[in-house]
Amino acid sequence: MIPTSEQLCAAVPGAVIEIVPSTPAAAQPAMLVDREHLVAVARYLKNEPSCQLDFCSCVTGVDYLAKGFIEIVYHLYSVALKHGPVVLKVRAPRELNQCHVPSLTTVWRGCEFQEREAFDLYGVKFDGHPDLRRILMWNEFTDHPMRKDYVPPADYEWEPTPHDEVLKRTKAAGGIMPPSAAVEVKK
Amino acid sequence: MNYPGKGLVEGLAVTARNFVGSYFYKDRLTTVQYPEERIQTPENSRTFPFLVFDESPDKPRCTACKICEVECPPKCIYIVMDRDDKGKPLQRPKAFDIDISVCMQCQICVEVCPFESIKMDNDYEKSKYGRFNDLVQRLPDLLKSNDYYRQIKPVKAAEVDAKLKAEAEAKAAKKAAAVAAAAAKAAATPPAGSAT
Amino acid sequence: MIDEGLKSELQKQGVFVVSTEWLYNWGRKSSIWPLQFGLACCAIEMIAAAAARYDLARFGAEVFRATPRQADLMIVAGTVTKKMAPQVVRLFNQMPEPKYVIAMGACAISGGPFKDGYNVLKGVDRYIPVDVHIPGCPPRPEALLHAIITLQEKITGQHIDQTRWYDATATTEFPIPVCGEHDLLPAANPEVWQPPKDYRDVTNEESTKKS
Amino acid sequence: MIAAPSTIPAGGAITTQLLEISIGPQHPSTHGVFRMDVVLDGEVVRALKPVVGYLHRNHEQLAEKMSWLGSMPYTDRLDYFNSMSNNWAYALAVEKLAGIKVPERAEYIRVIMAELSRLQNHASAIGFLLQDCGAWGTPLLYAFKEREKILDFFETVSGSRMMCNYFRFGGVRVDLNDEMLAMARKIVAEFPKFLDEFEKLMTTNEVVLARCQRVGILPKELAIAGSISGPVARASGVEYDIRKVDKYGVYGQLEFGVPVGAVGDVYDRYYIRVLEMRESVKILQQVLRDIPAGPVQAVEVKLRGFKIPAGDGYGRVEGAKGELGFYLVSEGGPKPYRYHIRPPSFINLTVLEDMCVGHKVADAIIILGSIDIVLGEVDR
Repeated sequence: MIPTSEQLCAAVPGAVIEIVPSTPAAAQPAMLVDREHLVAVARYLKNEPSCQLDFCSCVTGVDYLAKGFIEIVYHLYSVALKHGPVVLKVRAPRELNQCHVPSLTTVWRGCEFQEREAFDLYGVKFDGHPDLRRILMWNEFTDHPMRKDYVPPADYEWEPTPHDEVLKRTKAAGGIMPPSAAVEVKK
Repeated sequence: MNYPGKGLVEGLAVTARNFVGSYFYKDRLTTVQYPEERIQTPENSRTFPFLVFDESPDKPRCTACKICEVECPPKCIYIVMDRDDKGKPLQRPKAFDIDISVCMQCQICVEVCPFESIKMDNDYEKSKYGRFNDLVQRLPDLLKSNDYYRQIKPVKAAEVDAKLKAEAEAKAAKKAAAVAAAAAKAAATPPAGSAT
Repeated sequence: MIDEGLKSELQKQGVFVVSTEWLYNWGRKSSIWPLQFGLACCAIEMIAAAAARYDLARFGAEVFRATPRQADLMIVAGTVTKKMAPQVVRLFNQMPEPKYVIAMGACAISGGPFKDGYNVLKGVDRYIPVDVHIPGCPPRPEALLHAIITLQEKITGQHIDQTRWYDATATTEFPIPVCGEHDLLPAANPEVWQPPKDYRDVTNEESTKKS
Repeated sequence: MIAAPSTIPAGGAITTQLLEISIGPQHPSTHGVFRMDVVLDGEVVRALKPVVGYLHRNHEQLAEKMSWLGSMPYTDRLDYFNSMSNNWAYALAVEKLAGIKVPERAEYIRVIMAELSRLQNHASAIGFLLQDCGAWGTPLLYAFKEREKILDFFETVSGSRMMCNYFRFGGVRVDLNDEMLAMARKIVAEFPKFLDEFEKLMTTNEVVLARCQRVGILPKELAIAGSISGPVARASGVEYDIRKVDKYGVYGQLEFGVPVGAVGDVYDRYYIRVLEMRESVKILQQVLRDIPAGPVQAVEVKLRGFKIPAGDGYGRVEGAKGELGFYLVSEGGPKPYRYHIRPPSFINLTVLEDMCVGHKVADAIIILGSIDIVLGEVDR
């Protein structure tokens, strides 16, 4: 039985929980939890006999550039009672020095690699993570490439079929492209 | 009965049966001697796109509407519309480049093309030494006749031809109706004119 | 050189007259040992080409050597990412000299569908010379067999005095890129990566005269 | 990081030091570009850190620049052994977000395609596992012979052997005519005979028993805590199959069993795939028997300019490697705002170290082979 936000507020004193709706058809409302009580809420959801959400299926980082925060989304399921998904969301500001969120690897071991991926691609530091290193990019890499404001290095010497974004980059880099593309006028 | 090494002997029996069987049963011998003997690829098989023309190469079905260029996921199509000297766009591509070193053979361009002008070929022997201009197929390399299309994909070509013929008739019928309506209107107005 | 008529005449009586160069190339082309080096989906088609149905063994290329020391051919089958590029160049350097590279699949030639990725190298010929390119995503196993036939034709066309491995001035060690803070350093090896200076616009001049 | 050297007490004993080597990223048995940093004490593994990212092709960032349909061919390249269930996972997630109804016949065709791709995936996985055990080539050639038949069927239907790009939102792209259905029935009819021969080759083979039993044991609690899904989890006794839990498609109306292992060692993970192949054959027989007639694509879905109302959602499918999920965030535009893939192979690697520590290096290779990872999905 998926707990309602009132039950959670009662169970975890001081937790601020807000319901964020999904698309009307998907009907998977998410519970936005504040950073301080995230671990307490997670532990409650896992150990509470009525919900027993022992399977953390998916940890995702989402960069809301316009709204100015990065959101981490946890999808939880219960293997014992076969229900879910319960969606937990937590937000952190986009600036690199303040962008940290408590890690849930101590609650669910499965979050370890996925949180490292969110750190690698979005720059969200997970406090209390046993081994927070880059997992997908090489260790000397310094940027966080999945952020919306990331600009990849220019490598556009030979572009026979350039379009919009690539066309702009090729012109800037002076690459070889069809002569008609160089004078392409946006309709 | 169970003797040590029974599993090994059974496994060897399977391989032995296959080895001996390959001399007698045709389905156990699966090797296709490639250059001499080729697999008949099914009709739906697709490798790289090509442009279809009906009568002659300089009148392709393509009208350079650039829908395929926009919808192509890896963006490997580049089209320039042909314009006559006064700058009026002719419904024809001047340049139609497909960079087959980027094309992912997903045939989304075939699905979204409203004029049935780009189709998928099934010729896979395209390995080249050079990289730059050898692997960019341009308008002359892409243009292939409708008979070629009817030859490699008979069922699909028949459907496409039927659809195009039906559209042509519908358009002709509509034009004829429009002409008839215009004629009827013209016939109706003179009597009114003479009456005054 | 001996004229063809006499050669075929002798051949009928079972006497073969060949030049040492032909024999040298025939020996090398009939037993190209590829390096066991699969990166992505194209590697599965390479394994399917080595399996029973499209049998790579008929071209003498079924012995996939795990170590680069004993391989003659590197089939770059799959996407070369920037994190993997140093390893690819180091493997190529470690192969003994009569060595060839087949860039199998769109990703190995130009980055393919993943060209705009921040971690994807736009083609393995940024760092190592490529002999045969197979477009396709993934190319069929027969396309790989066709490429090996194309490579064998290239090998038969080689002349002993003009080969890279007997030429003292040719470069044998290709510089290995380093994973820097934002990108690979250097972004390409200028000696190997020479894009054309101008874009050969075929549609106007050549479309009228059929080449 | 090297632990303190294990010094054997004095009295004529030699002092040994821990050896830190990296297996991969170019290694015959790592199923692609996967690297394991292993700390060895002689032959015994003391610590093992998987290093991934060598095939990180930035599929998620590319998807943000493409239309919803444009990412469909990219999902073929995730787990390049079964492109059909990848397509299904993406199509299911989009249909859940947009609330699209799929016609009955398309649901049956989807089950046919997904189960056939599961068959050839499990056969290949077992082939590669046995190749790691040292059976050089034999099981793999048998598996690939069967896989070619299934790939021929995929090519006849969708046009490409491995990269089918066959599913569309609200159905499938090409209807199955009678000739294709006959081809599928022939494959399903011949598969049990192949499976018996395949099993006779390996299941009671003494070398396989010796090498795979009681090796790389994954306890049930660790499997659940480590978010392990698919055959790897079911081999450890976790009774969880998304086809039975979510009942997506027409799986709710089909009878099939979910094999569950007891010990959770490499042999269980091998044998559970054989049992799952038998279950898939049962499913295919039912579906091929009573496939209804009717349309194969929902009419209200536009091919170009397809938009999804703003919001997010998560859809998942029981892929051959485990739970393959798509978390999509839409802002109402033609392009996804965020497109995240829940990769089963990547998450199943979380417990690779727990399974390998204490075993020999050769066993670590087999344990990796028994998890059956595909690097396109691990690195995305």
